[in-house]
Order: sequence, then structure tokens, then C-alpha cells
Amino acid sequence: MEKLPIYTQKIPGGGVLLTATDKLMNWSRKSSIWYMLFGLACCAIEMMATGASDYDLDRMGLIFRGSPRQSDLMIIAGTVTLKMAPRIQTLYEQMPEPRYVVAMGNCACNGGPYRYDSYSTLMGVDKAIPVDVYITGCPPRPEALMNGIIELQKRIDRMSLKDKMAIRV
Amino acid sequence: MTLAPNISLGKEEGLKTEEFVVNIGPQHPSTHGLLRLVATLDGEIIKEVVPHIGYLHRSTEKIAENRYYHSFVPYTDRTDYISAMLMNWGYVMAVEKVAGICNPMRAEVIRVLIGELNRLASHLLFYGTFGMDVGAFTPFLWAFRERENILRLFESLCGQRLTYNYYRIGGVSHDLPKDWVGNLQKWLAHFKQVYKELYDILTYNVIFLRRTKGVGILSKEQAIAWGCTGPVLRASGVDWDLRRDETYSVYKELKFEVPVGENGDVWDRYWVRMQEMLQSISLVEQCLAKLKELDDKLPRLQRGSAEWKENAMFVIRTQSVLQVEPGEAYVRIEAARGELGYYLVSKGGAKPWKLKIRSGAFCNLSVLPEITRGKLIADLIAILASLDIVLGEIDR
Amino acid sequence: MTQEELQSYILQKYPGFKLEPLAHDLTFLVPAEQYIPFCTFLKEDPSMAFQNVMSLTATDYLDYMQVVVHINSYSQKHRIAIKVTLDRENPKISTITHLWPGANWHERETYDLYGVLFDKHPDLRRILLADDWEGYPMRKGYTHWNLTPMPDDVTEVMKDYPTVPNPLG
Amino acid sequence: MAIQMDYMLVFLLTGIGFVAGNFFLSSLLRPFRPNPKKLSTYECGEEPVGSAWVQFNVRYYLFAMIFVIFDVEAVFLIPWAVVYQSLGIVTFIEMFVFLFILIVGLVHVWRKGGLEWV
Repeated sequence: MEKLPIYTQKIPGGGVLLTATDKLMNWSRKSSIWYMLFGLACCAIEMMATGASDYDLDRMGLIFRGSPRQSDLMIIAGTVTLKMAPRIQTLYEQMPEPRYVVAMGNCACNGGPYRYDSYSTLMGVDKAIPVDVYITGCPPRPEALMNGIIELQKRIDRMSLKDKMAIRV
Repeated sequence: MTLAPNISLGKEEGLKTEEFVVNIGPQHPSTHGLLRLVATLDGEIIKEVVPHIGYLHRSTEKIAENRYYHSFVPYTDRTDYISAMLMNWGYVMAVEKVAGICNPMRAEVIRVLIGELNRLASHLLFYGTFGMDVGAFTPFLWAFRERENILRLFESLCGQRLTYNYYRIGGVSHDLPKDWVGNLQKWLAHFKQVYKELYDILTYNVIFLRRTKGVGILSKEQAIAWGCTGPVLRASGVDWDLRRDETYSVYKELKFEVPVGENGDVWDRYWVRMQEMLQSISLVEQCLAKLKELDDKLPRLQRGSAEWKENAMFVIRTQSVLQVEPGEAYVRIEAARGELGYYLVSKGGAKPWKLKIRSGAFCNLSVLPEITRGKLIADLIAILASLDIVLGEIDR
Repeated sequence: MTQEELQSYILQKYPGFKLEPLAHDLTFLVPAEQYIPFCTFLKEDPSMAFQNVMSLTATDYLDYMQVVVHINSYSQKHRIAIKVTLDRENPKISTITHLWPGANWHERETYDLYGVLFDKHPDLRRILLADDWEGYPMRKGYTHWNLTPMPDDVTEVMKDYPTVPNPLG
Repeated sequence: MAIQMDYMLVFLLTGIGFVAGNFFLSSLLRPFRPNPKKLSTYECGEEPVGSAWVQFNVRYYLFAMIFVIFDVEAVFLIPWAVVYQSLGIVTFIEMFVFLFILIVGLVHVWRKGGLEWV
């Protein structure tokens, strides 16, 4: 049934209908992104600090969930090692479809301080899974993480049902 | 109306039951990082727990062999990222012992002050995550609110919240900013009241006692034989603290007691860490007093004077690329998670030949299969949380 | 016991042992066949009372391998180190887990990273690296894909260091 | 106030219709992309090994049985508790006889050791 948005666009008043549902869908997806509790290294402590009382992520609608089945955002907070990469791919696959990935910290973006002379780190998580937003910093401040999430929300706002990009393969 | 004699309620010989394997894998809310526990269960009773580590092995020791002595300090932050200052301290002391550098008195006092403050922050984080693992969510929020204040103090000191790179070979990188001591004293006064709240809502809570008292008992011999150190060892009744028994820095001039538990269960490990928080507060205050006393005794040097030049040469020698003559040393300090040892081998030149980081959590975790055999699966998470492991330090 | 008493006590019992000149703390160079008798002596002897292993690791000196064991005693409050020289091609030494179970994981890690075989070890498997990893990464000759060696002689590196104004004029 | 039965069908239909309609509508818009890895059981990131159909301890079955018995007891108790004033004294005593029988069952299971997890 995914062709439906494309057909509705062809019939005369369909475009209006499509943008209305787009706005509703994006608004609901954007303001209740549940992230998977998945800390790897130092950035995980900053992510916990962001989720705790001082820099509260809950006010942006982000609640941490234990399993990938109920979460639609995976924050890669820490260094991805070669032993962990296949596990991350499995976890990414097991998340339901409108799913987003935020690479938090230099290690997740491109290996960070462990880029040179380390035999067991993966140089950036985007070699394993597609990434939506990169947050630099080692570890990035809680405000930087929240800014990254606001960037993600802007990106979700621009999505539409008709183009393939909305529903990431 | 009695049951037929031969039907036994679940006894083994009556019905064949298989063990099933539960995989508490790398991604799990309560493994504090990437630890995989493969538990073979018989019903609710754990037959065997096999921990699998190495999911965060970032080859820090291989990097150490290719870095100058100074540029390796940030990597020590990232091994145990919850008490990064203490990790710096261990490495820097090892290099100073091999290179034969002695530090100015003021730098030693600042090191103890900052080290104890970081131990306090690490125990606060333990208090928060331990409460969350045992099922109480309030301690997590309260502990992190208090910990934010310490992180703000550290940030005004060295610009980073978690990985500080503050300790340098031969001292510390900056002196304390002007109003830093005032903010610290204000916060300490506030924290003493809050500490009572934190202590009261969890320690003698009935549910908490049922979950932790008498669970996961680690006997004294087991703790010593398996090489557990730090709060885990002291909770089992061994009165051993490196700050007092193998004193380093200025600890011999500071007075503090060492809390020792009796029967080494989960509650004792929690209680020892809470008492250590109090000891850390008193140590921080003693250091502040010592700093004030040092300020009066040692007036600030004017530029161009003889001592100033001598100190400047000291700075040049230690801050530029350090050349260390051949030698090796094993230095250990009392980190938040136990004995933190650095075995440094240098064959001369600007890079270490070999560096081994002995972390407290590595040995504490190796005792997990021993103390969870025959226990209920529900207690496994409480026992694991009480060991206070950090996977960065275990996998290095 | 202080370090001097300890040293004289042990040398008087085992005259053949040499001391490591470069070490800052008491280190004995023990021949391989005397390794286990010496360890059992250290554990059983009441005045020695070495109760646990602090750290066990190996060092690769290019032409030979050395296993270093640091043991300490809580009751006597003293600690020593033992070094055993092994040939580099197939280093083999017997395990000490029967004396101190704490050495179990240390030996597994030393096998994993250096390739030192500990015979009669309960389950000698890789502990830190993935099980299908070939080669022992911490050996000196191990070249991996992103090793960028920093220059050993420091002169040209010093050039771009910010030169501290020499106060001595 | 007697419930007018003639509106009951309307309530029933709108209820079921509302739920079915939502399901159908969202099936149009939500992405549907099953792939073998996504459908494999979630094992904290690891590959699932072996099947979950294993003969686990009989204790679980025992606890399930005890729960079902006392749950059914509750099913009988609740409607009785709502209207017991208007039913007179006989049913009042009859319900306590029913309760007494179940209490005897509970004591027996307790003494037999069915409640502890051995």
C-alpha cells in the first residue's frame, strides 16, 4: 500500500490531503522519538546526564526504552569496536521502520582518538549502519546532544510520505 | 485427601527438566556498558554465569606504545570515564616514578583534592545507577543533580565535564581559579544536607534491604584469592586501603578512616561506598585547609626572581617532550573501583616500551561467576550492579 | 617486612635468582622451571603470605618474551614482582591459577594479546578480542591497518612545539 | 434505571468499527518492510541460538495452576460482591462456604510446599 500516497497526489485535491497527513505524521513522529538505551563508552555517561534531571530529554519527548522493538532512535554513544559492529547491525535491523540513528561523539563519527594505532576500533559507525545526525565532541556536552536531536527533528519535519526517503529502506 | 505419594512437587527425579540459557547481551539497560552474561538457568536458579567482555576493547595499551608520554594522558581519561582524574593520577605517578620527577607541594595537595572530589562524583553515579538497577528511580535523578554541580566545578577548572586531561607529569595543568574554592565550599555545605536525604531514602528502605541484605555474599578468602580490591574487598571485611597502607602523595598528612563491611553482601558494598563519600568530603575539606595554610607559607613568586627561574626550568623540562631513561615500575593508587595499577616499562626515549593498566573492575568482575552460582536470577542484576563495573576500564 | 629484609630472606632461600637492575621495586628474574616451586613457596611460607596476584602480563623485548607477575600480601603489607624469560616464538609457561584464582583472567588476556600459552589453565580462550581473530596484536611486530608510527627521535617534533620563552634569557 | 437494550447494538458496532477503522487506516500509511534479520528474535544483539521450546522447570506450571484457581475464584466473587445485599442471607452464607473450601485448598498447597520456589 505504499504506492497510495503517490496515487493520491495524482487525483486533483490529493496533494492537499497528502501534505496534511505529512504534517500530522511528521509532527507525531518528531515529538515522541523514543531512543534505545544503548551506551557504549564515555558518551553514554553524557547521554545519561542529558537524560537525568538537569538537562532533561523527557521535555523533548525522548524517553529511553530498553529494547529496539519499542524504540525509533538509536544513539550510538561511544566507540564502536570490530567485535561490536555486527551486533549493532542486528540491533539496527530489529528496530521498527521509521528509525533514525544519531552518531554521538567523535568515536562514533570517525573513530575519534582511537582512529590511529588502534587495531580493534571501527572507524566511524556509518561503516556499519546509515547515520542521520553526527554530533562531534569528546564527549559532546549535553546541550550539543540536544542540539543534535533538534537537527534530527528538523530533518523529520522535511520528510514526506510520497518520497522513498521518508521510509528508510 | 492426601496427594498420591509418588507425585513430588517439582523434585528432579519426578520430572525431566532441561536448563535453558539466558543471554543478557551487550545491549542491556543494566549491564552498565557492553557486557554479555550467558546465564544457564535451572528454573529460577542460576547454574553458571559466563561473562563475555571485550566489546569495548579499544587497544589503549597498543596506542600507549606509540604516543609520547604527555600525549597519552587523554587516553587514560577514556579508560575509566567515570573517575577520569584518578586514572590520570595513576599514569602520571607511574611516569614520575620512572622518570624521577618530584612535584611541588601545592600540586600534590591539589591532586588529592581533585582526586577525592572525582571519587565523590563516581560514587554518586554508582548510587544513582545502583538505585535504578534495584528498582528505585528517584536516587538516579537526585544523584545526577548533585553530580552536575561537581562537573560544573571541574569544567570551570579544566574545561571538560568528563575527560579532563588535568593532571600533568610533574604536577597539574592549571592552578585553581580565583572563586573556585568559594564555589566548592558553598557546594560542600549544601551537599552535606542533601547527603542525609540520599542516605535515608535508600539505605534502610525495607524493599531495598530485602533485595540486597544477604545477597551475593563474597567471603573474605574468596575476595582476596580472586584479587578483588577497593570497596568490594573492604565490604568483605579486609581492612586494606592503598591510601593508608601504601601511602602516596600527601595522604600521610591527612586523617581519614577506612570503612569496612562485615559479611560482604550487596548491602555492605553499597554501605562502604556511601561511607567513602563522607570520607571524601572530609578529605576535601582538609585539603582546602592545607591549601590555605600553604598560601600563607609560600608567597607567590615574582617574575624574574631566582626561585621563579628555577621553577620555570622545571616547567620546561616536564612540559616539553619528556625523555625518560630506561627503567620500569609498577605504581598503584586507590581508584574509585579498587586498586588501579600502571606497569610502565621504558627503554629510554620519548615513548613507553610497554604500559599495562591493571584496573580494579577487571578483577572484581572475574568474581561474578563465583558469587552468583546457585542464586536466583532476580539477584544477578543487583549483584552485578553492586560490583560497580565500568566497561571502558575492563576492556581498556 | 621491608624490601631489604624481603630481598635478603628470599635470596638466602633461593641464591640463584638475579634482581632486575632497572626496576624501581623488588623484581626477581626466575628461571622457568623454578617458577611454580617459587610461587608455591611464596604462597605457603607464613612469613611471606602472598595472598593475591595484582597483575600478570607479558612484555615483548623483540628477541625474547618476559612474563611479569606482581603479587602482594595484605597481612605482611609487602609486594614483589617475578619475571620469567621465555623464547619469543612459542612462549609457554605453566599457569598459577591453582595457587591464586585471581590470575585466571589476567592469563587469558596475556594469551589473547601476546600469545603466551599457559598450560593446565582451566579454559584458555580469547577474552578481549573476537574469537576468530588471528594473530596476537600486542606483539611488537604486529602491523595493523592504521598504524602511523610517531618518529622516535624527537628533534624535528620539537620544532613545531610552541617554544616556551626561556626565562633565563 | 433499566438499560435500554435497543441501543446496545449501536454501541457494539461503533466500538468495533472504530478500532477496525484505525487499524486499516494505519496499515495504509505505515511502512511494511519485513526482512529475516528484523523478524529474528531479539537477543540483546546476539544471534539467537537453539529454539525456545525447551522443557523448563515444572515449578512454573504449578504456579500457573495455583494462580488460575484463585483467579477463577475472584471471577465468582466480584459479581456476587456487587449485588449481595439484594440476594438475601442464604447466598451470603453460601458464598462463605465456597470461600471456605478454597481456603482449605490454599492451606493444603501451602503446607505441601507448592508456594516456595525450591
